[in-house]
Amino acid sequence: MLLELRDIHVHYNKVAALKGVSIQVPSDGIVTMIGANGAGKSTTLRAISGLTPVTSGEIWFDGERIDTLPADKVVARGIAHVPEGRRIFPDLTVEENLRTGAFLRTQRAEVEGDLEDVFGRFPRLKERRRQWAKTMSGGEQQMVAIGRALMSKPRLLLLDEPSMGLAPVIIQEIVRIIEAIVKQGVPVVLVEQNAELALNVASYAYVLETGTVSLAGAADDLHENEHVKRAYLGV
Amino acid sequence: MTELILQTVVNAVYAASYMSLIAVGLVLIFGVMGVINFAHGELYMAGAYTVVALYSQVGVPFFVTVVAGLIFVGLLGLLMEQSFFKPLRDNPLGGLIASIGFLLILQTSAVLGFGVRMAHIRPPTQAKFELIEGVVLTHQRLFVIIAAIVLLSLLHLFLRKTKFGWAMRACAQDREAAALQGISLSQISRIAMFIGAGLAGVAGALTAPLVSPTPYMGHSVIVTAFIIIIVGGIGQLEGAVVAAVLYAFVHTFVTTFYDGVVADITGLLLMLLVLVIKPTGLFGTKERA
Amino acid sequence: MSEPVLQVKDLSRHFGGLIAVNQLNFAVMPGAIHGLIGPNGAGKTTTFNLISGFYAPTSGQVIYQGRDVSGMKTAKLAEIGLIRTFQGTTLFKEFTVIDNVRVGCHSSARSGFIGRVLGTDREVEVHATAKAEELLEFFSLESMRDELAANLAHGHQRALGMAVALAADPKIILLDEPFTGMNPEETTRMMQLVRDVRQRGITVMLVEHDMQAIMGLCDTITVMNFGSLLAEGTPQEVRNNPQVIEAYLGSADHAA
Amino acid sequence: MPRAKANIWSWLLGFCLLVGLLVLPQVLSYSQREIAVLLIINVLLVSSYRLMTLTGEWSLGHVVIMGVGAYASALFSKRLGIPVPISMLLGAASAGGVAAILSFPLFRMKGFYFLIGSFAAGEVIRLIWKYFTYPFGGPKGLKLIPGFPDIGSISFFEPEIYYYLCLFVVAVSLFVLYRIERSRIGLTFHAIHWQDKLAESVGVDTFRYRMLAFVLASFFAGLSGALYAHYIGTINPTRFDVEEMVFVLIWAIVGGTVTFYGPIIGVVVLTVMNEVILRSLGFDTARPMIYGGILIVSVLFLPDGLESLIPKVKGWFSGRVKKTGEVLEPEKSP
Repeated sequence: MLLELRDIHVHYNKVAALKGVSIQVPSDGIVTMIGANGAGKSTTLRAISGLTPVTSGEIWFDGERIDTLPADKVVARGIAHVPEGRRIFPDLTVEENLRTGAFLRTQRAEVEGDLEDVFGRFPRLKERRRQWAKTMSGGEQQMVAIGRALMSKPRLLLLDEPSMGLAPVIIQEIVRIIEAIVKQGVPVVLVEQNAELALNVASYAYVLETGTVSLAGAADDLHENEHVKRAYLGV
Repeated sequence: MTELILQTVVNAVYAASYMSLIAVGLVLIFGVMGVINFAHGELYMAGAYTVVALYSQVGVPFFVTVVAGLIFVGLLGLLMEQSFFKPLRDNPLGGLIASIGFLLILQTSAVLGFGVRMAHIRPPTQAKFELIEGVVLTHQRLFVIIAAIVLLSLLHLFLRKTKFGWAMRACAQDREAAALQGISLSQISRIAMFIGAGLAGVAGALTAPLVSPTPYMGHSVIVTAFIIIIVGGIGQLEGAVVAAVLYAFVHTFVTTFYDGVVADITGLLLMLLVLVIKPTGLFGTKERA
Repeated sequence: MSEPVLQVKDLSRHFGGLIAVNQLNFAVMPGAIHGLIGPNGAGKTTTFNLISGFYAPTSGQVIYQGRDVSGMKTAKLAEIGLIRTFQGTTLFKEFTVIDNVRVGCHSSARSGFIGRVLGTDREVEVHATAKAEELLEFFSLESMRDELAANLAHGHQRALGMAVALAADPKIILLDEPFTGMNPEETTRMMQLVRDVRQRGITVMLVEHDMQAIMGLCDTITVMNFGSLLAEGTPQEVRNNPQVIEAYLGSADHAA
Repeated sequence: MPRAKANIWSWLLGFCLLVGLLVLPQVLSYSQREIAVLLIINVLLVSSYRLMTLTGEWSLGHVVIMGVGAYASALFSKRLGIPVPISMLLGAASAGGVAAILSFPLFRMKGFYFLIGSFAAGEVIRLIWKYFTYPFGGPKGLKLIPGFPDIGSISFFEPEIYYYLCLFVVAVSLFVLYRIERSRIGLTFHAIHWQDKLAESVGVDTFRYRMLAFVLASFFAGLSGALYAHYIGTINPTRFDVEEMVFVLIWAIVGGTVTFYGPIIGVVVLTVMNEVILRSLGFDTARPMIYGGILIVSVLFLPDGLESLIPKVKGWFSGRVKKTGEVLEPEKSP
């Protein structure tokens, strides 16, 4: 396993947000977490990337324990996190946003190559590279956020609600991009409100309910699961 | 009359220069670290006393002492960051209050080291340009203007063209997202604190021969700086420069043609007006704090 | 047919260039449980904030009991019986449970300043405390009366939030995503609480992200998408509306 | 600890405190009595400041507001010839009135902006005193302010007698402040501090209550200013500058502001330390530095102030301390 969460507990003040979450992520494909608003999906991602301290439990990434590392050290290990709400830097240009993603990298030529790579993936960003990021549309901002994460040359990509607030046609585009990234060998942990979408693209899925994993299994199996159908797929 | 107006313009440009240096430093610290450095006026004072100590008393060449002022005050900034801003990172009010404590320490240190009386410093040069008949610009003031232009341009280039510059702006806009790019807030804070404090130190060192330092000179400086950063839109570097120019002209003209106290009141009312109309400052766009 | 207790007419709200709510119309009937739903970013929360006085509308009106209350401040709206709750567990966490509800009694526990200092407001306060205790009983929280609100379990905090709102004597109560983060049992319990609230003669309007959670609860459901009205009707009508299905599941079809 | 027993102890403690305060001037030297008078005035100042902070807003203009009370009371008695006790009340009312007017611009701001706004408003007031020689006396301020009138043969010029006057006025004021906090008004202030949006949603007009807290705090700050002015006999703009404000902040932070007694502990402990220990050591010029150090250290290591130590001390007296230590809860209404 590339990433493993063992019995993770997280508290905000005194209130428990995660009550023993265990998750495994293999080194290829998409693992998804679905669940209602506030079930603890985003908190799980924040715990992995070191933004939220864990109260107990262990997180292992490629044979190394990372749950005590601060966020900037977790990135250095190769985990890129596209946070909920995209969180691009509004008053940086598109290109500057992308370049902050490569903050830790020292090989100049490689970075320039990857920048062209990202522009190849998102031609619309290339046209707007000198524009302030805040002037971009929601879908373009999502592309900036994903592109920024790719600039760190990650070994694992965490995506938090990439479909949020986007029109169906844009979501389609984002999904294609995610699939292309996975195909090129970067595994993805996808957190989604839109369970139908998530279960369609992922190979393995976890259902989170009030801070615990209530169900886990192959995405196709969960798609046919009665509880999941009733609670999350609206069937 | 024309000469008087032109002379006042020259004076205002000079005032705008050192005020920008101070205010930009304060804005940089606030932007990156989210804390108001109440001791910023005392950092300016520390820069001035570096000149008193090294140039007046020991005889080190003036421009060497200016560089020494930058480094010494920059290090004071680092000391502040490490000793209380960093431990109080999640407590902006605590950081502000600790900086008030530091203000008292710096002020008392100056009193103990140099006495409460004004320190008169012989300017390194008495030379001056007569721009036109009756309008004078001393070299000493010209140094301040040039230093402000050069240093602020360098800062601008640093922020726009270098990796650490982008990182610093990224931290100012969204600390958490910046951390997710591998940017260490502690490292960036140290850089911001060094630069921010250093700029105040340079301003203090360069103006020392023109203002006769006292241990209490920081008070009016911090008031001025607050006015500028509020009018300029808190966290906005360009706004701070524009506001410094605006404020310097208003203040200098009111002082020259009316009265110094009235000029101070005008400045404060300007700031209150901005706060009432637009609590994020005239040039500000983002909701902060 | 009686008059609607709450109505929005051509309600719009712009943020800069963004149109968050666009020419929205709907009416809430007295005694109803009325749902407002829609996918993420549909403008539900903005609509909610427009009705409860957190924002002023760019154009259009909010009409409460036949009176135009557009842009009226939240506190003023509360005084005339339009009470909102908050997402998550927004409470006075540093207060005891009973004190939370006592703050809720603000409008009915009036007394002058001198009376407060001299203690002649005792009668008013005894009355307020009794009312608060009655509400705690209603929500089965009486055993936690003197606990700090922060120490309550999630579900109890939600119930306490409703108790605080009810203490303010609402005629209509607006619930902001009451089922967020709840497991199925908690959801069932909360649904019963909402029905109990209606039994007290209070009109309920709730905003939800999750279509499923409120299907069994509401009499009428208004569906929003991209800031506009998409559909309105009984749960059955909304459930079978092809446009609603498209809005919720459309992306999945493309993704498949 | 049984409740009845606790009550006996607190009554006993209160009684001892009262006797101690009444006897205090008799055991002090003349100059120490003068300090005791100022200390009592400062207790009122810092307690009124705490009332302001209950709604969550920290002002940097409180000492200037104290000055408004001092200037107004001095002017009413000196220029208009109004009897001093009445002009003291009018001075306090003026401070409240100024606060009421300032509420309109200042409460458009919150948090940090309020802090800066209150600072600017205070500076404007101070500069007005400085600029207008009539009636404020300009930078030199007001001199020869009438003292509190003699009653029969009792001369309030004596620090000892003025001490008792202040003790009485401050005790009554503290009682009123305490009652305000324990009433629904205090509950509402706290509610606004912790969750202003929730408070609004149940009908609390947060602006009105913030204004009420500001006006009440300013009234009592003004009263402390009036007590000061008629005792010292001379005031000037510098007496009410930001340095003085820093001291109020230090008292409040070092003492803590969660409890009613926190700031009082702060001002008493620091004043005693300042006057007894530092003065005897002769650190006169270095004193601000020591204060600055104390401020930083207490923000870093005692963020809840001296008051947070009280429950522990209580624990020692009651014999056993719970392993976890007692958690300090915010003041609650009965």
